[in-house]
Amino acid sequence: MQKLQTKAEILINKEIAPGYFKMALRIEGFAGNVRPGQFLHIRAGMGYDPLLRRPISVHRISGRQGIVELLYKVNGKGTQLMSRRSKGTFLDVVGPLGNGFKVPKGQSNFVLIAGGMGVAPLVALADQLATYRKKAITVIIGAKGAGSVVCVKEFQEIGAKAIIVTEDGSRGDRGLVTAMLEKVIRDFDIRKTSLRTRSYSLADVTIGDYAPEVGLYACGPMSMLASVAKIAKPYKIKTQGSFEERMGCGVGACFGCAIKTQRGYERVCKEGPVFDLADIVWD
Amino acid sequence: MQKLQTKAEILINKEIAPGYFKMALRIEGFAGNVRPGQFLHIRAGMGYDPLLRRPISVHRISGRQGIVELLYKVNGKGTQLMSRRSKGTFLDVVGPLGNGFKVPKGQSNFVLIAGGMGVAPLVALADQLATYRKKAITVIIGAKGAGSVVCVKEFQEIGAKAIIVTEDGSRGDRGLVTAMLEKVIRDFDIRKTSLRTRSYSLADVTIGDYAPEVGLYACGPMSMLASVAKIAKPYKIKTQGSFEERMGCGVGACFGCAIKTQRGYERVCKEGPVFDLADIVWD
Amino acid sequence: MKKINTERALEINIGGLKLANPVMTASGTFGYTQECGELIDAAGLGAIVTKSITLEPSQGNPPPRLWETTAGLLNAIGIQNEGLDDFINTKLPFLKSVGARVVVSIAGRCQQDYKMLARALNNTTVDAIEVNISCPNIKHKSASLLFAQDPDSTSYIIRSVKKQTNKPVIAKLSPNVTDIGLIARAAEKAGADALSMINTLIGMDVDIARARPRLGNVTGGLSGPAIKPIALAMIWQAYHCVKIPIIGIGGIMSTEDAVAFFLCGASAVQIGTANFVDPAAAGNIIRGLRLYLKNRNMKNIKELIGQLKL
Amino acid sequence: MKKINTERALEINIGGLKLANPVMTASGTFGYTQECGELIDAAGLGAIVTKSITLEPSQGNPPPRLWETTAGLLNAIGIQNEGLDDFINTKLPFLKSVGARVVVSIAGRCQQDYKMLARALNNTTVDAIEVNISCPNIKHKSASLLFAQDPDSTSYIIRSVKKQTNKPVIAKLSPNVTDIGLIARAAEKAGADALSMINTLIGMDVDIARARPRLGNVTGGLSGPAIKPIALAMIWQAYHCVKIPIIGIGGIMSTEDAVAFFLCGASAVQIGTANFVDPAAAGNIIRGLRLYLKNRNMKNIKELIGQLKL
Ligand SMILES: Cc1cc2nc3c(=O)[nH]c(=O)nc-3n(C[C@H](O)[C@H](O)[C@H](O)COP(=O)(O)OP(=O)(O)OC[C@H]3O[C@@H](n4cnc5c(N)ncnc54)[C@H](O)[C@@H]3O)c2cc1C
Ligand SMILES: Cc1cc2nc3c(=O)[nH]c(=O)nc-3n(C[C@H](O)[C@H](O)[C@H](O)COP(=O)(O)OP(=O)(O)OC[C@H]3O[C@@H](n4cnc5c(N)ncnc54)[C@H](O)[C@@H]3O)c2cc1C
Ligand SMILES: Cc1cc2nc3c(=O)[nH]c(=O)nc-3n(C[C@H](O)[C@H](O)[C@H](O)COP(=O)(O)O)c2cc1C
Ligand SMILES: Cc1cc2nc3c(=O)[nH]c(=O)nc-3n(C[C@H](O)[C@H](O)[C@H](O)COP(=O)(O)O)c2cc1C
Ligand code: FES
Ligand code: FES
Repeated sequence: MQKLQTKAEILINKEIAPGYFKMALRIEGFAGNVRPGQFLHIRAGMGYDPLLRRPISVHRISGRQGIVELLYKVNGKGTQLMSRRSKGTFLDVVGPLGNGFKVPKGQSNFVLIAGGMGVAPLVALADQLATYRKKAITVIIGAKGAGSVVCVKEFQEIGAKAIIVTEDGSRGDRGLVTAMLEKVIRDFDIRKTSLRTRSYSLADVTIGDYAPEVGLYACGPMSMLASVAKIAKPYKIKTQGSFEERMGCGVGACFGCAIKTQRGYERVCKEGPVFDLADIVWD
Repeated sequence: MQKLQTKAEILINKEIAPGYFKMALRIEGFAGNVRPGQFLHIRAGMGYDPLLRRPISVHRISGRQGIVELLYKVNGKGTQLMSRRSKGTFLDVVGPLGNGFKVPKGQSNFVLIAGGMGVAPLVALADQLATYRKKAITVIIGAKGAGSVVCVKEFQEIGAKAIIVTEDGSRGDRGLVTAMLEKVIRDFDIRKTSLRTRSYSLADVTIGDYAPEVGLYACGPMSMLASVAKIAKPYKIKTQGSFEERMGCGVGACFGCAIKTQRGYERVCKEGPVFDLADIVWD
Repeated sequence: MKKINTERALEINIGGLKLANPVMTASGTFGYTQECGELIDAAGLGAIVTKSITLEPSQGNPPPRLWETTAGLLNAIGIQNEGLDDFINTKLPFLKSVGARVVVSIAGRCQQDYKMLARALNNTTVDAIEVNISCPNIKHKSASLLFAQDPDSTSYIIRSVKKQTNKPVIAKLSPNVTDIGLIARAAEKAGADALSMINTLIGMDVDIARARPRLGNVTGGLSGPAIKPIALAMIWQAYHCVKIPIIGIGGIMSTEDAVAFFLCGASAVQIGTANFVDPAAAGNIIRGLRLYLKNRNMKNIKELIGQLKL
Repeated sequence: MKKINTERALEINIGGLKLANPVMTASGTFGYTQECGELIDAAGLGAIVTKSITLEPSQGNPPPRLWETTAGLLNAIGIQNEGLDDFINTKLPFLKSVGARVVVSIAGRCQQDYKMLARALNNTTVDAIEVNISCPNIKHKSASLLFAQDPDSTSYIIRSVKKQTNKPVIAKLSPNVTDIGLIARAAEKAGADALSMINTLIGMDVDIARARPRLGNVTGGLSGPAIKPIALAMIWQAYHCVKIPIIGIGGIMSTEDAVAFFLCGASAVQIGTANFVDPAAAGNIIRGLRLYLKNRNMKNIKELIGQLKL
């Protein structure tokens, strides 16, 4: 759990879909200690424009080989610079940072819900869940359109059921991930946490205490996380979400990445980025 | 002579000696109008660190093909960024800027003296001089050591006599270009502007009005230019030098690149970069 | 969708200075058009603000006069210029001949200087007078502060200028003050028709190898993207202190930057250091603003001014 | 060549605060070591300056609290901290247990706050008290200005703190003033043992898509390389106004930057935003300064202070 600053060798940095890059890093220092949901704080360029590091979640972890993979979308100056870094060069990274997902004992039925780039950390989580003896993993992947649907193959290879939802309907169902989540949950409810989620009948369901075997894990924009919290609440499903906030230090020193929780302002980089959705104060 | 801002395609950008790069640009707009001694004002990167453009002299001009070559040394952030630009990409350049060398009628015996990167614009000048019917071109190339002696072949191909002087003696004569200049001038003096400059006897010479056929053209650090001015003065040789000063606009608008002349402060980017050495007030 | 007259969407009246668009080049960064004219279409600009002129020719500060800092530029030009007469006889006719609207920037060492400059310029074709009381690179008689660092001096100079002219008078303010509201109000009360802000921030840098200042004048003025957040905060504050229009200046490089200034309360903008980085900047910003308004179905740039939502 | 005791070359006495080297981490950028401790060797630093503490726990400003600008960082944290008691009982013992020298930064809304903080801290193991009278992110009772924007308030607060403690007292000054010399002298006269400067500059930025400020608090404080030239000029000016030592702060990223601050009159430096960019920065600067002195055959860092040649 010791944080380190290190020079990580870039093994792969390639565009896997327009604007989406996968980067593999050899991190001698700490790859073995990284947990799904944690992030690296990355110096994208050399000069002071951009100035700050960029937080990027770990996407896949091969602890034994000392390799960590990232999946990132080119957004502004920082991620643009990252995308131009070439294989064989070294990236200044600090990590592993933050608290990852916590999978409580007894959960065996996992629903992962990703909006946009939210898929990135959920693959690492699914990799971990896949090692469990008893498990069923459903992933709901939401995106604007077919062009930004990524990681479907990764989830399927792990043995997860992947449900795709796009806003424009260009791939999978048309609509929002949150509507799909509602259907999936209801489906679960009827079938008493049965693993098959093929049909989403609109049968009337009773909202009630939910089976503790179910764990919901979300990553995506704030508005999506808020909706997920709202949907999950009546069912009392334990739901964790990974949050994003502008970061300075990334290590808990500057109180820059505050998020409002029931306990007051907490730090996304330190107490998070994974929070229990029930703890967040939405506004 | 119209100044233009244009996107110039990078045709070549290669390291010709450690830290020295040659860059060829296709400049549709104005390559045909560029004259030796003028410079381009170049946006090295995209962000604001570094912020300003970088002035680089034209090194060779192929007006008909619309190609201008630069020769530059990696110095700080700006030239570093330039060196990383790849072939086929486009460079934002403004040019042609400043006043080039003026070769007065009647000159036929040319001495070019370069300190360090000072060779860059002198090759363009030599290219021009080589087209004259009656001419003899002597180039004195000074550098710290053999590793930073560049362009010898270029000058020789033009038919110029190249004299190399290095501070550490690792190539050519050991010493300073200015000492060599003194020898060359004296030699001329004795032989009445004879073109052979092979032997540098220390024969006593009378300092006096110098033959108007001789033109001295210098480029290099300020201290070298000052010495050249001092050496040339008693002989009354017409001497032009290309000067460097930090630049803002590069077009004469900001008065940032002031140099003290007998006429008051003038602008290196506008009245220069080539000045008559006799006009400069040294301090 | 309403039909918008995009032609006139950028028209603005800055305290009597009516401009076809609100984008000007900032004093000292555009010369007198002869220099940049080939690169920038001066007639297409809202106006050009001239390099500050002084009564008599002034040779400026010893070099080096410029030093690049991280995302900023330090300058200590010292108002090198050929003086009032040359401006009226040579520079101004040229500027007018290329179709530019001209705001003349004036600078002096004492009230008398400003007074005489304003008087002489009143009978010329200049469109407005910007009173540079905030240049960090010239020393004033007696005082250690800039005029714009003191409400009384600000008031005194602006009042004197106003008495001499019926052209719109713009007071150019310094960011090196404790309370920009105080100075802004002083200028307004003295009769300024508009404010322009900010001038450069006092700064310096060091050549550690030689233990010497990077600028011949030791200190200079900092401009460029580095100072943009400071300029925005100052304009936002001043906007709530005065009723006269504010011309926003400081690190504007793009249309986005310019929009931010309008939202914070600017009625127009001036582009300075950006001209060096990209001579096309001012023109791009004019086109960019036009498009921005069109895309948002806004009739006039005025709809943006001070519209920051809290 | 003389033999130089490089071990002691960086030792410095800042108004009674004796440090093994003159490099500290700046308030608010290093937490209380628990956070950065794994990345930075706290015991190797000259000292760590804590995040400012207040009497009572303070929850800080609404997010967003940070915004990156060109070569700068805007922050509006609002001094989120767990208060004096927690500092004394938890944070301080931890800091001491890892071998750090501790300068505690204190902040308040009125003179009474500072007085009580100083009194309570006097009996602790803190090595010095930095009085933050210049935080742009907290509002004070009654006044619209920061304490450090007014010589009388500066004097009043510093005098009160001095009366309560025999620890070295450092006054942290704001760059948002007309005349830094005036404030520096006020602090010195009030008994400050040293000055630290500069705190952040008031700044803001705008999300033009939503016409909203980028910071929850609307304005914030600008730090980072963007402000370095401003900090250098302020320190150079203050250096000629006071005799007490100055701790230089503002955009220091490298050894070269630090040397520039010493040449302009700083007796020590604090590293702020650089800790975020490169947690190794402070350590690298300490090593860099040692090497710099050795290469120049200098016995002590003191030989650099204010040695800028004009
Ligand atoms: C814990 C965490 C994990 C993340 N994981 C991933 C990931 O795996 N893949 C991925 O593509 N993106 C991820 N992000 C978002 C990523 O950090 C931003 O896309 C990136 O910082 C944008 O930088 P930029 O320079 O390209 O964009 P710019 O918009 O130019 O950035 C400007 C500033 O805003 C900050 N910023 C911009 N967007 C965000 C954001 N969404 N969250 C936090 N800060 C932001 C930047 O860090 C920078 O300081 C994560 C964010 C957080 C907080
Ligand atoms: C008219 C003219 C012609 C030039 N021609 C050539 C050439 O043909 N080949 C070549 O290698 N170099 C040439 N130079 C020098 C070249 O401009 C500098 O090497 C370059 O600007 C350094 O930029 P940098 O970012 O790499 O260095 P940095 O040191 O990081 O630059 C910092 C700042 O100082 C300025 N600067 C640094 N060195 C110089 C310098 N010597 N002259 C002017 N400004 C400087 C930069 O432009 C920048 O604004 C010329 C300079 C001038 C004025
Ligand atoms: C090289 C240079 C010269 C300047 N000369 C003047 C001047 O003569 N008068 C004046 O009022 N402002 C002058 N300024 C200040 C600018 O007009 C402007 O206020 C400042 O640069 C901030 O804007 P910017 O960041 O867009 O450059 C000068 C600025 C620069 C960079
Ligand atoms: C995130 C952040 C929090 C800060 N918090 C404080 C604070 O609590 N007290 C204080 O005196 N200064 C605070 N500062 C100011 C710094 O101590 C320092 O004066 C300033 O950032 C300039 O230095 P820099 O450019 O090296 O960061 C803070 C700065 C930042 C960036
Ligand atoms: S980024 Fe500094 S506390 Fe989280
Ligand atoms: S660089 Fe602006 S006048 Fe020469």
